Amino acid sequence: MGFLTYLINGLSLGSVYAIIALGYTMVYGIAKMLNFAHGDVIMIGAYVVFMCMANSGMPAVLSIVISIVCCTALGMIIEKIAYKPLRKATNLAVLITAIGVSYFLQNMALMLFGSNPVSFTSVIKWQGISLAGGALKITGNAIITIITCVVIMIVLMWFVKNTKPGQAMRAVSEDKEAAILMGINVNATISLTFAIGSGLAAIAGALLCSSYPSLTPYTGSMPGIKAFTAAVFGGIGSIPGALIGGLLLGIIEILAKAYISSQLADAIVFAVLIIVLLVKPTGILGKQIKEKV
Amino acid sequence: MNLYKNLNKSTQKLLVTIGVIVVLYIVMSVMESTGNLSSLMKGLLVPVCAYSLVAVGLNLCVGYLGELSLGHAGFMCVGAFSSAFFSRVFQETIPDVPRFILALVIGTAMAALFGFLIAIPVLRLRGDYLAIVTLAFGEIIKNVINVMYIGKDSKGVHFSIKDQLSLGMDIDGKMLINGPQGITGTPRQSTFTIAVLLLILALVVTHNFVNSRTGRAVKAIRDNQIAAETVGLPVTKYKLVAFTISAAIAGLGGVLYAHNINSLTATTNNFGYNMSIMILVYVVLGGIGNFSGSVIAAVVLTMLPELLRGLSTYRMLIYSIVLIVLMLFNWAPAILKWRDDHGLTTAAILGKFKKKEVQ
Amino acid sequence: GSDKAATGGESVDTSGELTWRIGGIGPITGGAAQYGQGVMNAIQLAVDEVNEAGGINGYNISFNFQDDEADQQKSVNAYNTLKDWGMQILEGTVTSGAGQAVSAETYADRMFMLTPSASSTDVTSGHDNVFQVCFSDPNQGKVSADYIKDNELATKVGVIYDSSDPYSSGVYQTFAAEAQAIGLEIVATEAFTADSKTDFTTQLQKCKDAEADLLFLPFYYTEGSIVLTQANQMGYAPVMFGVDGFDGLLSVENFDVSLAEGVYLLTPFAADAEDEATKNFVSKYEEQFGGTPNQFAADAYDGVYILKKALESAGLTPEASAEEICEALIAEIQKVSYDGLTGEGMSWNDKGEVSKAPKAVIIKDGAYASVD
Amino acid sequence: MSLLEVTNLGISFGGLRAVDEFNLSIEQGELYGLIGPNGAGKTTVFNMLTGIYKPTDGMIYLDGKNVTGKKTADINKAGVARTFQNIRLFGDQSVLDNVKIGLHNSFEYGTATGIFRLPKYFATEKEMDKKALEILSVFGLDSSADILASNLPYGKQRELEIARALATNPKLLLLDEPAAGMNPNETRDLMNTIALIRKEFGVTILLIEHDMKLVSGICEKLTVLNFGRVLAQGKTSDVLNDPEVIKAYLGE
Amino acid sequence: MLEVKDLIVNYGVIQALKGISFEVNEGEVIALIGANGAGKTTTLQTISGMLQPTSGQVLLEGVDITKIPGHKIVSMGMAHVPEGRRVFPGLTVLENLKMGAYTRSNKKEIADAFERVYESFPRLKERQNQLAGTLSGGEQQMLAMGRALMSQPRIILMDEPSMGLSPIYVEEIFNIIQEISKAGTTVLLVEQNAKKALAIADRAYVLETGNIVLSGDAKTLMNDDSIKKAYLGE
Ligand SMILES: Nc1ncnc2c1ncn2[C@@H]1O[C@H](COP(=O)(O)OP(=O)(O)OP(=O)(O)O)[C@@H](O)[C@H]1O
Ligand SMILES: Nc1ncnc2c1ncn2[C@@H]1O[C@H](COP(=O)(O)OP(=O)(O)OP(=O)(O)O)[C@@H](O)[C@H]1O
Ligand SMILES: [Mg+2]
Ligand SMILES: [Mg+2]
Repeated sequence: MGFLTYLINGLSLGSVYAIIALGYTMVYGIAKMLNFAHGDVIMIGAYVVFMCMANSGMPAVLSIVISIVCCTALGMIIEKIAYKPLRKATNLAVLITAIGVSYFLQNMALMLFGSNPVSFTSVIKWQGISLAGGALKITGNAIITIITCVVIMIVLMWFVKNTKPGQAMRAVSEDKEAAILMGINVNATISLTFAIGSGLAAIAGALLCSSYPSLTPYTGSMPGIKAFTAAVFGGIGSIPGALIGGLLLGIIEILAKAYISSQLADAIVFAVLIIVLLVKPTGILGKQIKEKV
Repeated sequence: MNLYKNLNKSTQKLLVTIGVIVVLYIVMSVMESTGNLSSLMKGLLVPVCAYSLVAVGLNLCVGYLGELSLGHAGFMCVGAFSSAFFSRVFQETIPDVPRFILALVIGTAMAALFGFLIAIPVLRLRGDYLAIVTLAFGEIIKNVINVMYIGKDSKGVHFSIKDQLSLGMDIDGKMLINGPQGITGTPRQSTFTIAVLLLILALVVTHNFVNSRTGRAVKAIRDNQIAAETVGLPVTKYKLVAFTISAAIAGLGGVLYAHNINSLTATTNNFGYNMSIMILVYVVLGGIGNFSGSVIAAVVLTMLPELLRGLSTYRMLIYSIVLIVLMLFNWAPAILKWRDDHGLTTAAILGKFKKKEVQ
Repeated sequence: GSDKAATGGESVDTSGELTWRIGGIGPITGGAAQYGQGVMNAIQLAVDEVNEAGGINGYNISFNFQDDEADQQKSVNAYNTLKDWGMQILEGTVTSGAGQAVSAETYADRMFMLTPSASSTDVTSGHDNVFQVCFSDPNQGKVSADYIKDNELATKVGVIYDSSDPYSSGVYQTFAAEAQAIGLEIVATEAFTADSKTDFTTQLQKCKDAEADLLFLPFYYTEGSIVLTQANQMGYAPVMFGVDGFDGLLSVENFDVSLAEGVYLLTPFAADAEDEATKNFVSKYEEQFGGTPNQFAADAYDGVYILKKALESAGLTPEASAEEICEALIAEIQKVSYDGLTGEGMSWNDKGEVSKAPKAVIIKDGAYASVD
Repeated sequence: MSLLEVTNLGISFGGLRAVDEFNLSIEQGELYGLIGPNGAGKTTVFNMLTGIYKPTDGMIYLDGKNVTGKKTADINKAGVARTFQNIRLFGDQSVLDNVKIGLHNSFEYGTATGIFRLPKYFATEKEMDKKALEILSVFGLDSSADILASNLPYGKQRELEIARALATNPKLLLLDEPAAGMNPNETRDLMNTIALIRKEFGVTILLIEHDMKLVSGICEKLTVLNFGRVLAQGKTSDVLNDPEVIKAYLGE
Repeated sequence: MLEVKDLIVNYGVIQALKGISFEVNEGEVIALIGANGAGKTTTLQTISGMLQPTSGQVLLEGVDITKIPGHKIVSMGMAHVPEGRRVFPGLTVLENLKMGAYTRSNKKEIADAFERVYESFPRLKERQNQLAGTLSGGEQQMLAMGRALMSQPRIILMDEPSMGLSPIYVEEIFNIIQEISKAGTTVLLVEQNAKKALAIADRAYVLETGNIVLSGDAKTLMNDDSIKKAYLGE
């Protein structure tokens, strides 16, 4: 029973990582940049939900919708000001700018919302289910997060594969200049990617803080790094990979804490990551493109 | 003979950099001895050199090996802790000067060793996968140091990875490494003079390295690995060499850092991924492959938040904006073109450094 | 000099007139900003009060607070900045890690250092110039273990602590040592780190499986609020026992205080205490800065008055150098006894530790209640 | 004994049999052509000869030594150098350095010697420069020695790639479509250069080319690949008049 | 149909085009020939909006497209077979071709286009599901051509379409170009294989280090001695 409990805890932690990782992978897969500010957009999204719900008494769903709108706009603004001018520069330059944006968002939130943590009210009222006569509890948060995650993954996969903008995204991710020659508006496509990624961040923020209810301006940064790790774990750029990577990361983290050492859990998670990548150098679902010579 | 002119150009640049450093060193020293140097500046001299060293080390990895490492703070950490540990253990038994020299050697060697060991698996990976694995290694190093408890009492040395209690030490025992409280009481032996000498040494070493036979091979591997293999270069070997040297230099920076502060702990901010990323910021802002640039960026970006202290809580906000603007100013193609048109090249700004040239 | 320019906008501009120069150091940006900002605000409040009431020995105080992001190197930089400003006395640092680094500097410079909240013994040990307003870690750990034993709160204790934080692991270590000494059974010891401090379900589950009927939680209230929420979700309801870091829990915005019902904590300060001094402090603080002050703030506020008292009884003026002040205060502070927000009859020994009656409080009906 | 002896070489990619039962024998000093329709497997043969792909079947002997499945770098040390269909220069380095990298294994000094600039460093570097310039002058590239390789015009880049390959002092030189993207005049110059290097460096050359003028002009022998299999093999004039070859490859 | 006026293009300090002007009329096949580094690729890239000229104008059917972003030019009916093929290596052959029809939405038209492309390049049909990055050089060249044709352009720019193709296919490719032209598409062709290019072209321009040095009727140029010597290898 203990093991099952841990497994479920791991799944629910993992699903939070996964939902963040989906946003990471989306942006990385298309724009080929590590958007280190993604975690901080999540934090902003969570604050927006918090303001709407706790301060203005709006219903959860409306709050999330408002948050999605805000984050989408924020994502597009960031993209336009900080990343777009560097489109033709090396990826590393954009990475560093993203770090600058991350600092900016954190400190901006510090100004706006203060440094004191706020306690986030879960957007999910459902208490969850009890199995085996109450010995095994799965919280509503966990169930809804996992379901949301899977739904988002399926929608994203469908979108990328079957819609025009999705097609454009794939072309842009392969070769920006050639994409122009196909008549694809590369800038608009990348903006759209950011918009989607940031919209996802709003949902991720609400779910993250519902499960782990303390919100500060720095709430997003650590899950951001973890989710980035998860995305790489699953094969960066791969949408189902992000889901699998996130879930696995969560499960490994919890099991390491439970059965090996809670002090060394972080080290163990990273060690497993390293081992997996050594066996599968492009992550679990990453496709290995062998260079044609 | 173009060839000699060419060779001289990069050497010239090195000499200019060293010249500038020496001049700054003299100015600082004079100001210090005449009491004109603020405590803040005085306190920053050694850390700035330490960060510069790590940035130079990382630049070797990013700029010449062409691999993104997000774990260089880990090597700095290894250098810092191993040397500080050594200095603490032999604080009473070895005289100051030889002990510090040994500490420098040990810290550098340990970082090199870790770099080497980590490189073996890491360098089989590519791109972002490699980056994330270096990040993972950095975090593991930090995490492990945080659970290390080493103490010494009359019965000898005790070790635990659980807590102080489980060391079972006598009452007279003293802690050498106390988990997250780290190492306290490291002798403060890093002076500005030593720091500057080491920095110059690192600049000379890296410059000579990239302009040597091995360095050329490393660059070739970066530019096109398959072609490098077909001209008979042992790719793995040279990647290892470059990564190890890069880690060693970062470790050297760690030794300086550790011997400049009384208490050494491993946190996300000083030896975790946050620091690794900060160092990467120095490297990219200063110019990938440009060692002098790394030093300049490390100095500027370390000083900047200190100089912004007057802004109180707005300080880090302004800092982040400045960082973004600097990045755009240095990298955005449109702005670069505008700068070209207005004679505002980095070369013009810095005097004589050129952005992209043949090494 | 140019006070205003060098300060964080927190100074009292005294334009050239002779003043006491008191500096403060703590995180006001970065992940620990909430702790530093409380301290900064409270010192400011006390300084304003003192100045209004005629200052110390007739001289006003200039106050300058510098950010250290809870980082050791930055803390030293902050300290040097304050030195350049002309600081005579340091009231800082806020966090223990930074305190370890800065105390070595102040010791070498002979600068008097009174820390409101850096509780690690590494801050004070070997440094005769450093004194604490808060309990030291061993003190807290020991007192907590004794309290639990004496009051028979539990037979089986579980501990969760932050193994990457000097403060948390410091308290844990002395708690564990004392528990062993007095025969208090610890059935589970679980850690977390700064990198994974949002999910405590596993640690809680392990404590639950070990049948711990009391959890000792030596860390800050930010994580505390999550632990309480998650324990509640699991349906696990042992006695929760926090230390001074838990203070602030009730003022977390939007926190469901019913979750904190029955939580013990060892805090010297309760924001809803009925005495005049506390009421005055809390209302002024709320008015000026918004939000309820916590124990960090109270300790910091007391710190200013402790300095005032010691300076007055030593009969010093700001003409004295930092060094002279330091030597005088070292002697003087060991003689004074001070009644403040955080304790009656506080006094200090030569190790820099405060002796004040540690007050265990329990949270009842969403408020702190004294247990004795 | 032949310099290169290939027997029953074959490779599959998934279900695709890209090369099958490939046999080839090249004598010391020969100039040999490998031709065939697009996708016939020519480049794949080069990739197997240089260890970039591991063959699924067959054997490769160089000078009597088995080099099948060896590492690319070791095969180069054994005496095989090549150029690529899609040019692979070290674009961020100078023309001179590109060639010096080719000389890497012929001139030794250790990493430490380089870092500390011991006398051997200067002596060796000087020799390397001399040798590199010598090779470059064959292609008239010595005047461009310190230009970045990626800034050379396309045709010159192809020649630099040959120069770099020659610097590794190979016994066998593999050229993959050296004349692609060149106009007839440039192609003619290239033919002369190839003839010249054969003489000066004494290398055996195996080349892939679609330009029939070049092939018929300098190749002594030809192998024609079609769908991964040998269609014809023999003296150039014979092969080019083979009706099968005309049908599958040349047209008309 | 297409008009280029006083085009100047710089790469940093290097001036690759020094003010060239020419025009392409509806339905024509125009060849642009010149040695390595003459600026042919640069010209095509500037026309299709991948490069911004320092000065000068490009007019498509009288509309100034100099400042119009590249992707919009495509929807105005221009296609470009780029130098170096630039196929999407991680996509399959089929997906690459679909990308070519990105600006189209009529399913029927797209299906027709597929049919035509597969007819011209049967190899592509065979390899529908192979990743483009693993195709041989010549196969990639065919894919690049096929992909450009998928958009059913009114004018097509081709940068060395015969490069890397086997002799039989070189013939084929020039036949295909003629067919495209017959079907009403205007063609601007850059070729090293000047002889074949001139043979099918209506008119031609000769580019030398960024300047147009000669122009005229293709047949005339083919018999021009200097051309013969410099570009036809005779
Ligand atoms: N890595 C690979 N994966 C799958 N198929 C491959 C791979 N490499 C080559 N092929 C296939 O093998 C066949 C032979 O390719 P190769 O590159 O050897 O042709 P080639 O004879 O050089 O043709 P070209 O003259 O067009 O360059 C082609 O059909 C190609 O698609
Ligand atoms: N990205 C670039 N940066 C700098 N110079 C360039 C760049 N691209 C081309 N050039 C230079 O501009 C000139 C014209 O190049 P372009 O590629 O247009 O020539 P081309 O006629 O297409 O030659 P080729 O037949 O080799 O393809 C050449 O001198 C070339 O070196
Ligand atoms: Mg080929
Ligand atoms: Mg071209």
